[in-house]
Amino acid sequence: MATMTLAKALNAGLRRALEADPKVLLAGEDIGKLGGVFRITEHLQRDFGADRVIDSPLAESGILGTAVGLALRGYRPVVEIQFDGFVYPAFDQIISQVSRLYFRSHGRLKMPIVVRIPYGGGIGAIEHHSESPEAYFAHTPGLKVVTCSNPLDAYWMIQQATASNNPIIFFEPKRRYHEKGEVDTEAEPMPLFQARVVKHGDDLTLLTYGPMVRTCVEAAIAAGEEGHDIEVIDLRSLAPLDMATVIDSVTKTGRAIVVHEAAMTLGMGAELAARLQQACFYSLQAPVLRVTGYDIPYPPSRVESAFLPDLDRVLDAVDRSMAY
Amino acid sequence: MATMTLAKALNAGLRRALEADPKVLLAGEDIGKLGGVFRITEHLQRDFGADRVIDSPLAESGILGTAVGLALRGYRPVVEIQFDGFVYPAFDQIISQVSRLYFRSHGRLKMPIVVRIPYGGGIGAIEHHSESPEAYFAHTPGLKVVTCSNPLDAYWMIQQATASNNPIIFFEPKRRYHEKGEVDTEAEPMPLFQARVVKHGDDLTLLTYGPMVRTCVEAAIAAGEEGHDIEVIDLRSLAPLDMATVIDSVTKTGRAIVVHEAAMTLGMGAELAARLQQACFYSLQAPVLRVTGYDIPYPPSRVESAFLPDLDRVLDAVDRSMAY
Amino acid sequence: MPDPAVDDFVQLLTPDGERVQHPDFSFDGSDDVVAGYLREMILARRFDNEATALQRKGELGLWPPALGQEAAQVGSVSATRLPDYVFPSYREHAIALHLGVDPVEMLSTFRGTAMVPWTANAEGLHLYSFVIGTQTLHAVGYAMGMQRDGLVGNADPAANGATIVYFGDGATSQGDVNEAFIFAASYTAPVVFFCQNNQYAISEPIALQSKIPLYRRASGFGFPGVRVDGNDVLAVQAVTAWALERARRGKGPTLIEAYTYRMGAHTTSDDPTKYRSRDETEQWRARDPISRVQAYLLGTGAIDQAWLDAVDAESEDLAVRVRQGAVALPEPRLEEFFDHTVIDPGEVLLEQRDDYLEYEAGFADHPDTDAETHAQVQEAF
Amino acid sequence: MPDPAVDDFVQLLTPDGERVQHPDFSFDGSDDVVAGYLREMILARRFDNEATALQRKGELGLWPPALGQEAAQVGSVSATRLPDYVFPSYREHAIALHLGVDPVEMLSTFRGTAMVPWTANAEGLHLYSFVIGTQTLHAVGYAMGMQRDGLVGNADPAANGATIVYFGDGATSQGDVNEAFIFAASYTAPVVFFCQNNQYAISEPIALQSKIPLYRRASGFGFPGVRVDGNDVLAVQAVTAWALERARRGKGPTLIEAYTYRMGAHTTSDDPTKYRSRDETEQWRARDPISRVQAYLLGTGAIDQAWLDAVDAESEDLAVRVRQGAVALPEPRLEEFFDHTVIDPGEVLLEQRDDYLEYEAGFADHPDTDAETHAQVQEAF
Ligand SMILES: Cc1ncc(C[n+]2csc(CCOP(=O)(O)OP(=O)(O)O)c2C)c(N)n1
Ligand SMILES: Cc1ncc(C[n+]2csc(CCOP(=O)(O)OP(=O)(O)O)c2C)c(N)n1
Ligand SMILES: [Mg+2]
Ligand SMILES: [Mg+2]
Repeated sequence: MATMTLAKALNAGLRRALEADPKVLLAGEDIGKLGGVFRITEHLQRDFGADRVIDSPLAESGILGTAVGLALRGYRPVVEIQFDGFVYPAFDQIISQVSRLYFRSHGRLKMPIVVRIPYGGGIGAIEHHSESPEAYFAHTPGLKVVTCSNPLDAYWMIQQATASNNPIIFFEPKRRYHEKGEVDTEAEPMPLFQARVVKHGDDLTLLTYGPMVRTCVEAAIAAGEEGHDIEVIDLRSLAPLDMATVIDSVTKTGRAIVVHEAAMTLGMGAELAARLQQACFYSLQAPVLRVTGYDIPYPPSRVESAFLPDLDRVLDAVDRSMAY
Repeated sequence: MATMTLAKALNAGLRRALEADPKVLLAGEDIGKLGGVFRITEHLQRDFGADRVIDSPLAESGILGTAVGLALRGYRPVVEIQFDGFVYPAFDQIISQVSRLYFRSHGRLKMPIVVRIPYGGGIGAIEHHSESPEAYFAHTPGLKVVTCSNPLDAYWMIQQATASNNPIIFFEPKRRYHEKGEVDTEAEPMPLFQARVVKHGDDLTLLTYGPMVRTCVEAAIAAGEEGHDIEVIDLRSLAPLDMATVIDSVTKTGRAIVVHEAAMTLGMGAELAARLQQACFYSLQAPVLRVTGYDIPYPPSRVESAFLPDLDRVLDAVDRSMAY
Repeated sequence: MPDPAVDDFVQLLTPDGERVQHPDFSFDGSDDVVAGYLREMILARRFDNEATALQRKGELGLWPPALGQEAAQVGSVSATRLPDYVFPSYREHAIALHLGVDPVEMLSTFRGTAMVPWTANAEGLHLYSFVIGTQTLHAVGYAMGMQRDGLVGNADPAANGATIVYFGDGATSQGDVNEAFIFAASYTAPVVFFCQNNQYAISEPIALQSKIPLYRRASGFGFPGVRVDGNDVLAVQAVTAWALERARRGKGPTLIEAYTYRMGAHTTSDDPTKYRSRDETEQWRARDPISRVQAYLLGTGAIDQAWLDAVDAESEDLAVRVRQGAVALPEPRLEEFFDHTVIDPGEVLLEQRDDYLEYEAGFADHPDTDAETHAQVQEAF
Repeated sequence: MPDPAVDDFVQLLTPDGERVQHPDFSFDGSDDVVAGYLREMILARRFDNEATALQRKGELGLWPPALGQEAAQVGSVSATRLPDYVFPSYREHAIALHLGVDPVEMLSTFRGTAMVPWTANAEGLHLYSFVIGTQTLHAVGYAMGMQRDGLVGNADPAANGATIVYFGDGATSQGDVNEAFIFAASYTAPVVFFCQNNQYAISEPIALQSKIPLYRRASGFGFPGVRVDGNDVLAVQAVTAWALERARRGKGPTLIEAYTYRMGAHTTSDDPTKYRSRDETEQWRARDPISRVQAYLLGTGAIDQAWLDAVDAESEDLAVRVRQGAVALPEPRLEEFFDHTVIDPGEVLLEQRDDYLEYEAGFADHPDTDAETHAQVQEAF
């Protein structure tokens, strides 16, 4: 057992992935000598060489497109997109190639590519550095989309993603990079695509992921003081969704709120609400509510705290749901 | 009143837009001399000149990026993306520039850009030529997303879109290009962002748009023969959603089914279901159902009829909904 | 031909079938080898014409003919050998045939019975790519993998490999293609960028994409560019062999511009009379890639009419096989595509698959829309 | 300096402050004009340092210093005049100041009190762009608009205009920048591509992006490229004036590579000691863009110590104004951003706005997480 930050856990997980399989390669802007702008790949080029930890020219489509070629040659590229807002130049390669070559080849070609994306706000950044583009990818057939919320998951999920033969978009909650947690580097990790009940409760289910998991746990505890027994589920996998765990919980509690930073319209909350209103039609005591970023571009950092869901907005929604 | 195909109506609408405002420009691959691969821009370069109807080099990001510059200079570019599956190279320009310059400039800079995209399947095409990427754009703050389903709307909506100062993604149901309808070129058109009740009914609401409107009308009529009185709503605008019209209808019928070709997960049906289960919590007699493309990439054309929602799949869902 | 471009390119065999010298490049193969090229080109053209005919009959959804580009394709692919890896675009039918793709299977993509599974049995060939330019980056990535696998710059030339990637003149405008140039140059990747400049991107003439000869694009990225007469199979072979060997030896990328002409339509959906003159097409017919080789070989006596008749017969067999095979291609079932979306589908997708199968099984309770309904629809709509 | 690059560029003023001749370019302005440049460069540097200091104090979220690039910026922007239109990247502070942006307002973007509204009062300047390379296409589109507006190739030179777009060495690898080259060449658009090669893209040295001098990229696209000593304000002015005039006259695009150096960190979040040597930075210090102009003007007697003292005093005033102004920048309210998302928001967005306002109004019923709760969270998590 070690205590480490989420950033350090990713670094350690990547190190183990590089050790475990010589076919694992890392690529991205500034990931080598600098170790990445967030230092997630720190010392990895030093220790594994520039052939395995590759500084890429400044072109995201190029990074993804060459990753496809490397994967065709049997490599397992783990690429870094420097910030959420810079994944769009690579969108075509991800949507039309990475996600589809398995399909296009009738299952002959595998695309074991991991696209690491630090995402989300709350870090006081300028535009393009605080976005939550997960829904674009979760809407795309052929992709898996996962996100970690704590160091333990970070450590294991990045290794599981790297070992998977599917293309995986791996979202890292950048505002949680420096939060610490216990990491058991020996125990068997839970399956990659499974949701985790972070806190049990009987009255209402908070469905969330990534940076908002901590916010929701805080809200659940605060709500407990007001007499509401809240269950919190960390989805971990956004595609595929672990609906079994979600439906079990909501069938029990009869109430659900989805919390995420991304815009409300067509964010993950939309899909969860759509599925729950069908699967739990007779058990829902209240509509599924959504506490999300508003349907505006990410605003300047001085108002991001008003833009982002926080403890109070979650509690407000809890009250509204309980009042139904 | 004239009878014309949807394709011809778009051509006539674009012609009127070019006549109405000298700042309107058209740009895209093969739109000039050839008149576009679907002939939507036929004869427009001949009649308005190569300065206003511009053949672009083969680069979608370039087409959108230069459209931004033209808009900054006061022009109103209407650009064509040749097929749905080729919009992704332009994704970054659309997401980070077109949709946001108004926001970024605090309302000073307008982006009166229309992005025309022939979309959807059912035409026996090879890969990339049958996609329905509307949800990517409807999820993006700052963009308007509309789609026409018939010649009358095609004629007017393209003119309204061109006259709007907002960036608009304009989806054209390519498999309906050759279907004919009456076009009143004089009467006041209905507002661009408003949904239309295509057929009235009391038992259940079909919510749909673009190519699926006709399918749903057919299904509604067939269901009528089985004693179900179905209302059909053509959403027309996917962003913003005209929820007032939708909620009115579903409050009345108590049942709703969303029909679209795009994948189910995080397709428009997700957002509509999420909103309806909240807005109509007490009036819904059955969960909102979704009849959509499956969560797989668009398959080869010989199986597209099984992949796409059709009359029978809609009727099957109607039965399921009515049985609740 | 009043085309300054031709002064600028490498040519070893004139349109009249005369062999000419070039200071930098020579073709050293025997006439038997050349006859092999001719046979391949003839077969490829026959195949291509048959596919076009099948499309006209409604048996294919679409066909992009390679008509006129046979020399560019046969000449270049003839310079490859394993472990080289070939990334085609969507018009490289002669290349696919050369590398062992079954001609009937190849049609499955265009008939819509399959995605692109037919490369499975052709070693060293990637799938067709339909998004313009996308495959250039894949080729660079693959070449980076070959570097890491120790397949570049070995003393033993046979141990070395490279990739070659095909794309069109229009493709050179795509960001991806230019990024591919950058990555290849940056990493000195063993890749040959083979651009078939067939003068058009659908209706758009090359002048819209570039005001200067395309091969010169490479110099700005720091690697050599060569323009070759794309209708001269010998020159194409020689230039490609040189570029591939350069790549394999670790000298990095080369851009080859094969100056050729799309003698047919862009695809069977296209009508080239809208944007180019008959005159132009006629002029290019005089530079046909097949007739010059035939003239040359007949001249040297390496082949005779009997040889040509034999190849014709072989072509006819191929055509019959393709014609019969295409319509007999197995019809797919949607369910198999559920299984090939991701390796381990989650419950959401599995449920959809089950729903689909259940629906299909319980099907046929609703009558099809009949004429009367249709009339009603017209009205309501 | 052991750098072959310097032999290759246009220089009119040496690092020692001596004026030299160049066969193709000359600077014809008076020493008064040069003194004007010097003043601007000194003020820009002072501003820049002050912004960096503000960031260190936590008053800005981030600052990308332009330190060392003052000559490239002042020299080039001095060659512009209306109706030219300038597209900056995110480090063009000297350019923004030159074009009339209020220095305090400029900081609002970096303080996070606003998006990029501060260009509103600077005619001829587009917003900062933070997505690498994106603005190059905007500049080409704008230039296409100028062509259509009849602002190119007029007999009266004053009636003509062009765009100039700034981007970095790293940006040259982006697809968008290369597509901008293609569109500009294809349409002969009046645009000057001004690349500040400051040797680094964050930590990545220029050699990773290009193995050959960047200015040569242009030739492959069919337009001229020129490398200029980016630390020589006279040479930069002369080359840019030439390129702009060429564009305005309808001769099309030019690529200018201003060979310079990012003397500071990439941004205040960056630690350049991780990837470059002190030695290198020292060597470049000897080529400082300001000191050479100062030396030259002191030498000719065009300025004296009193002049320098006056500019220093002016700088100090600017610094004080910036220091005080930055912290007093008005705090935004989230609701205004709802109003600037689209021009006519639909009910969905208006409802969200109302919900937000209602929520804000009814706020403060829940206590903030206290220490105890926090401990519980730690445990549960
Ligand atoms: C990204 C993208 N945009 C548009 C298209 C539509 N399209 C298919 S082929 C083609 C022209 C390609 O021209 P070129 O690269 O010269 O190749 P050729 O067809 O002449 O072999 C276009 C525009 C596409 N397939 N991909
Ligand atoms: C598309 C995109 N990818 C990545 C980034 C992150 N990023 C910001 S600045 C920078 C380096 C830019 O280098 P260069 O173009 O040389 O400009 P400089 O910063 O040196 O002025 C990077 C990678 C970005 N802003 N946009
Ligand atoms: Mg072509
Ligand atoms: Mg730089």
